[in-house]
Amino acid sequence: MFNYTFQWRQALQKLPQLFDGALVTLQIALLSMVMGILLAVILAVARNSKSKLIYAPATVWVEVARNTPALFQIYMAHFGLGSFGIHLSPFVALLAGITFNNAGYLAETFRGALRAIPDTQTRSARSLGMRPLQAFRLIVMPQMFRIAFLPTTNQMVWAILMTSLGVTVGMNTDLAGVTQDINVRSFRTFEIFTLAAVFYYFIAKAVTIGARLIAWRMFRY
Amino acid sequence: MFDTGLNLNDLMFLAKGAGMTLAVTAFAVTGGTLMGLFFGVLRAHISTWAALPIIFVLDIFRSVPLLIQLVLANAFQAIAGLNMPPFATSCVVLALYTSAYCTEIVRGAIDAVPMVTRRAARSLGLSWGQDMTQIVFPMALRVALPSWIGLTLGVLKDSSLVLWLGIIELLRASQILVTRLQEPMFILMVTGVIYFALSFPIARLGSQLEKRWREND
Amino acid sequence: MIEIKDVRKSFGPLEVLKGIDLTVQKGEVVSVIGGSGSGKSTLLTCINGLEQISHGSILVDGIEVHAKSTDLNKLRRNIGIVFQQFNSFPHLTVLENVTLAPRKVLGMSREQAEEIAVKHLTHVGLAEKLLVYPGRLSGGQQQRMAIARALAMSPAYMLFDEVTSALDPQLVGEVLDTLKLLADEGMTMICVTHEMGFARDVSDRVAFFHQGVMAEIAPSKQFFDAPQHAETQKFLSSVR
Amino acid sequence: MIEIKDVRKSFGPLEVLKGIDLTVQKGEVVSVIGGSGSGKSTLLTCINGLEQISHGSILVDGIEVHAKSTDLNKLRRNIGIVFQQFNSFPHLTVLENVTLAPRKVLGMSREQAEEIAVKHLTHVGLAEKLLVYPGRLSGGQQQRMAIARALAMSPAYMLFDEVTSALDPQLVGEVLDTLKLLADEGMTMICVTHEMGFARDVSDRVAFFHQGVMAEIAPSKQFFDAPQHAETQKFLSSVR
Amino acid sequence: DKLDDIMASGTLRCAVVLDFPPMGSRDADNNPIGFDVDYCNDLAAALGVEAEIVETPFPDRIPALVSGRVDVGVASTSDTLERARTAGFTIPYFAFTNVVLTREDAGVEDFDGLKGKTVGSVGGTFEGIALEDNVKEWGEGSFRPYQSQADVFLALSQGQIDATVVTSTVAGSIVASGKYPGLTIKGDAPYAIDYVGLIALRNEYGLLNYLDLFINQQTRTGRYQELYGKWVGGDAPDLTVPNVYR
Ligand SMILES: Nc1ncnc2c1ncn2[C@@H]1O[C@H](COP(=O)(O)OP(=O)(O)OP(=O)(O)O)[C@@H](O)[C@H]1O
Ligand SMILES: Nc1ncnc2c1ncn2[C@@H]1O[C@H](COP(=O)(O)OP(=O)(O)OP(=O)(O)O)[C@@H](O)[C@H]1O
Ligand SMILES: [Mg+2]
Ligand SMILES: [Mg+2]
Repeated sequence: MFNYTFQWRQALQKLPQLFDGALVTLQIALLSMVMGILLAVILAVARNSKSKLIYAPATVWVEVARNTPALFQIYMAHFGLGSFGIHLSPFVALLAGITFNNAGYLAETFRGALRAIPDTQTRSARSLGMRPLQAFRLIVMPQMFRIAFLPTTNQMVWAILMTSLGVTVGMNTDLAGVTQDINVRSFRTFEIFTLAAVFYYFIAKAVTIGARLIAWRMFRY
Repeated sequence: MFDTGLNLNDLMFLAKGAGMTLAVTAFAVTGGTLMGLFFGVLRAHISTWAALPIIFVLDIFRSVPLLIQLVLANAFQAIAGLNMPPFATSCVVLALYTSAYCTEIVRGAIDAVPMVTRRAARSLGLSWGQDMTQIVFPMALRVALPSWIGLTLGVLKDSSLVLWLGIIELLRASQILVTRLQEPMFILMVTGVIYFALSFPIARLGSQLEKRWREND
Repeated sequence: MIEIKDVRKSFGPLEVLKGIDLTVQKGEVVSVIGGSGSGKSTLLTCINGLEQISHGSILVDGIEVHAKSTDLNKLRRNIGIVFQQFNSFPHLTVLENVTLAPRKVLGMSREQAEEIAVKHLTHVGLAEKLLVYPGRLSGGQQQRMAIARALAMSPAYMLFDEVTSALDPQLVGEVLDTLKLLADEGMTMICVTHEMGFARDVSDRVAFFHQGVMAEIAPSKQFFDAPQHAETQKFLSSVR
Repeated sequence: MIEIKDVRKSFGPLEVLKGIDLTVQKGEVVSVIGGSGSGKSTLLTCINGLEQISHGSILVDGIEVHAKSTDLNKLRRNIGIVFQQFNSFPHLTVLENVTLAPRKVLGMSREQAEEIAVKHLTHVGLAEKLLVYPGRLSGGQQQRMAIARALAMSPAYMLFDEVTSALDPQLVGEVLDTLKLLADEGMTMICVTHEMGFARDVSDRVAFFHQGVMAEIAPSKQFFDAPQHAETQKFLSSVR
Repeated sequence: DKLDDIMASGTLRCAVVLDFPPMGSRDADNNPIGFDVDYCNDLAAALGVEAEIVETPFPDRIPALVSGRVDVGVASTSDTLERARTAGFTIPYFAFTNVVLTREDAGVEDFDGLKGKTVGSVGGTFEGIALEDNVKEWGEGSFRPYQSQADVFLALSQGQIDATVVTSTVAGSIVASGKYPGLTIKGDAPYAIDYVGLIALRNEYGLLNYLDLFINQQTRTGRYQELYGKWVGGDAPDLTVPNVYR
């Protein structure tokens, strides 16, 4: 049945390159999450705003992020913006695309979490003399993060998987980019992509387990 | 209104791409849901230990980028001489990918059916199969539907990755047009609108159904 | 006749029933009382084969419930059971809730099943709620519907597991009235209950469970007026 | 001194407060009773500026609460308020709950804030729970913590909005005792409550709200012994 | 064997890259056209079967072949030794020279001018690999591999990259098309001639033999020059390497 001889040795020689790629992947995912979370908090609050001027753009962002493919968003960040003369390098385009996507999804998660926090929490905080931002930062946000923690972890895994789309905009230093680079030179597609899959799997697992540990340390209430 | 080289012919080309996107999605979601139902029911009825192999395998589909899965599957079927057209490969991979998520949805929904309700059904003399079809599935469906709709929408979007195997779906069709017409922003916007137009009705249908059912409670 | 002979039942290391013997005659009403976790619910679910037993035997009309050869689905038609927690099928109307089993299990036509269902629903006072979904019913109405649903299978026996425990106090009465009605009509019943008044007035015999053992069983007047066992006395004084 | 002058408040078309006049002197304890939706909670949240008012004015120590120029954050430090539900910040320990505002709002050092917090927590009987998260506390303990948290800001006034309504009956007492203690120490308080015994024993005056109007206000003994208004009589007879 | 299979089935399935003008592209009706398309048609005619063009992106050429989705790759595949470990190559059926393609405003005058610039090319192609290695060697500037030739030109015309090294045929066709105003060719790249072969399964000697002979015949009969004239223009490049067999 197999008209093909597996050449694992050849693929295994590339492990160090793949490892470097994995670090870049992790770096993009982390950066996009940090920025995505910041933006998502703003979007979530904006989505609860009564002012159309604030509500509308936030809603457009969230809807576009959630209703178009991530690949489309990344392609748009590179070539779409490129046609306006805004040149994002593959790294930045990938980062922007994933951040845009993260922010859109997380905004909805956070909005749900915000709704789950009773109004009296803010009222209590304000009654103690806290300013609106203080009340939000010290009282509402920590609770919001706890409620949203699990979905946020899932989004982090998504972000890692999404980095693989960078190859479509010329990204060649992340895990998928390195993999593809090795692939087109040797045509040993199966072996090299299997290794990449293993790498992704372990990164995803490491993040999930890491998140569990953090949750366990942080949310002791 | 717009000064564009995009003509009716090209719009048809995009529509054909959208049709391909829908076809892939339909196959993937149908297959994935059937598999998800099977594994989900199995998961709900055997112990976590016994289910460990299933959990592990399905987890892989959720922890490896779809792009990698597609390339790997394509390479594998090539090596194994299965002679599958890219369309079939794409559908199989997407279906497995869907089933990985669907299994969790199904299991969660079945677990959400109170034990006492199932016992009541069995006490009336309903067989296990009757219990599943008459009581558990209808009740679980309500719990599962919102997540399932979300999953379907996700697959619709993720199906764009099958362009990697040379399938001309919506996004690939738009790239071809971009190559020919050199109007990336405009064509991509049109593509985005089409994606929106595809997913919006599904989302609406879901919330409509949810609302209808909620009226009964 | 239900014959329970030296029934033992363990969940893992925990022995929940430690050798129960009880025979319930046709037409008899037996109430079972006892503290939480004493094994009352477990016994009921063993009787209709929802739970396996570890030792002993249970015979219903001479058929051994836990024998391999027994057709449990057939046996269960003959034993109605109503649980403490609301167990209506929320996706079906009241009428559909009641007709489902007669149609699917007994193979009745829709008309036939509906006729019987309406009869029983009228009996329990729900004639006006036929096309309503259970979500719209009060807890008491849901329990009465569950009773009608069980009755629609024309069972020879009815098992009730604290059917009023989850109800608001003002709803308890309507459900107990329904049970009393059934008892008066000569239904063979085992009622696990916390309602001492009901146990005293309606049942022929009362059994007291304590830590998996049937510590005492006696005709109801005698049981309440002169409890023998020390634990029974303690229990009765605590609930009065 | 809190001076409430012809205060009206509407939510959209619904007028919830229809001209309330009330002056609370330093050291006075005023209880407010009334049916659900009569506007009691709304009045309290107007007093510390959490809600806007549509008409009239509220002065606290001579400062107009709803004037544009008023620094509400500063004003609120002077007015403690405890709500019926969800008062504790679940992500902070009891000690952190109490020290947070003194540190962030008053700019105290951690040590200083903790010293004050421990004092007040001891006062309300929670000295042993300093490092526990509120989720581990009973409802009554949570409410007492909320009181300590408000006290830690050294307010001149305390507003209580049915602080015992969400509690199991056996926990009500411990919270009321804390309130009584405060009253005895001379704190100026407005207590919305359903506990008639408390209103009678602890408050100097009792006000009855009915559909957005303060139908009656009188010294507590007189209020309960000889209610003037027909609605008051009706209300009192319904809760007794 | 494969050769028999093709004749028996009556269709020859060719993997062709369709965003690589003039070798392969799509006309206004989005139908495939180009040198490789015609070449495949000729091959099918020689075999007496129908031709079927299977669009195949560059990176998918080998999987398509190994999977049996296509019989032959007529897809400008450079015959590197690393690839020959996996796929079977014929004698060259075409030869590319590479040129520097850049924007007029990018300030690149010749190949040496690429030093320090952001350059890009299709990842994994002969010139792509060479350019990437150059950039690494220079230690300044950066290289971006795109997944298709179209993306490279798009990136170049948008200014995302300053220049690319690309086969002269493609560069000529792109500049001539006028679709990308401002693009211009600035001299040759000092790379060895990029010989490309047809590809087939490594162990299908019968087919590979046939293909070698077919290529030889195309040249002999002048069809090669004819097609070159049609799609590229001018004199077709010499397909032989001096001083060595094959
Ligand atoms: N499926 C099960 N697995 C393990 N233990 C169980 C299971 N069902 C019941 N038990 C245990 O068996 C014991 C008896 O339970 P049972 O429900 O029969 O008590 P009960 O007398 O009905 O109490 P209650 O008045 O609270 O309903 C309890 O300790 C319970 O925890
Ligand atoms: N934010 C709001 N928006 C609209 N209506 C409101 C709002 N807050 C309160 N109301 C309405 O104002 C009226 C008075 O509410 P309020 O909470 O002051 O009553 P209450 O006397 O405290 O009743 P309870 O004893 O139930 O707490 C009610 O009809 C309520 O529905
Ligand atoms: Mg029980
Ligand atoms: Mg209130």
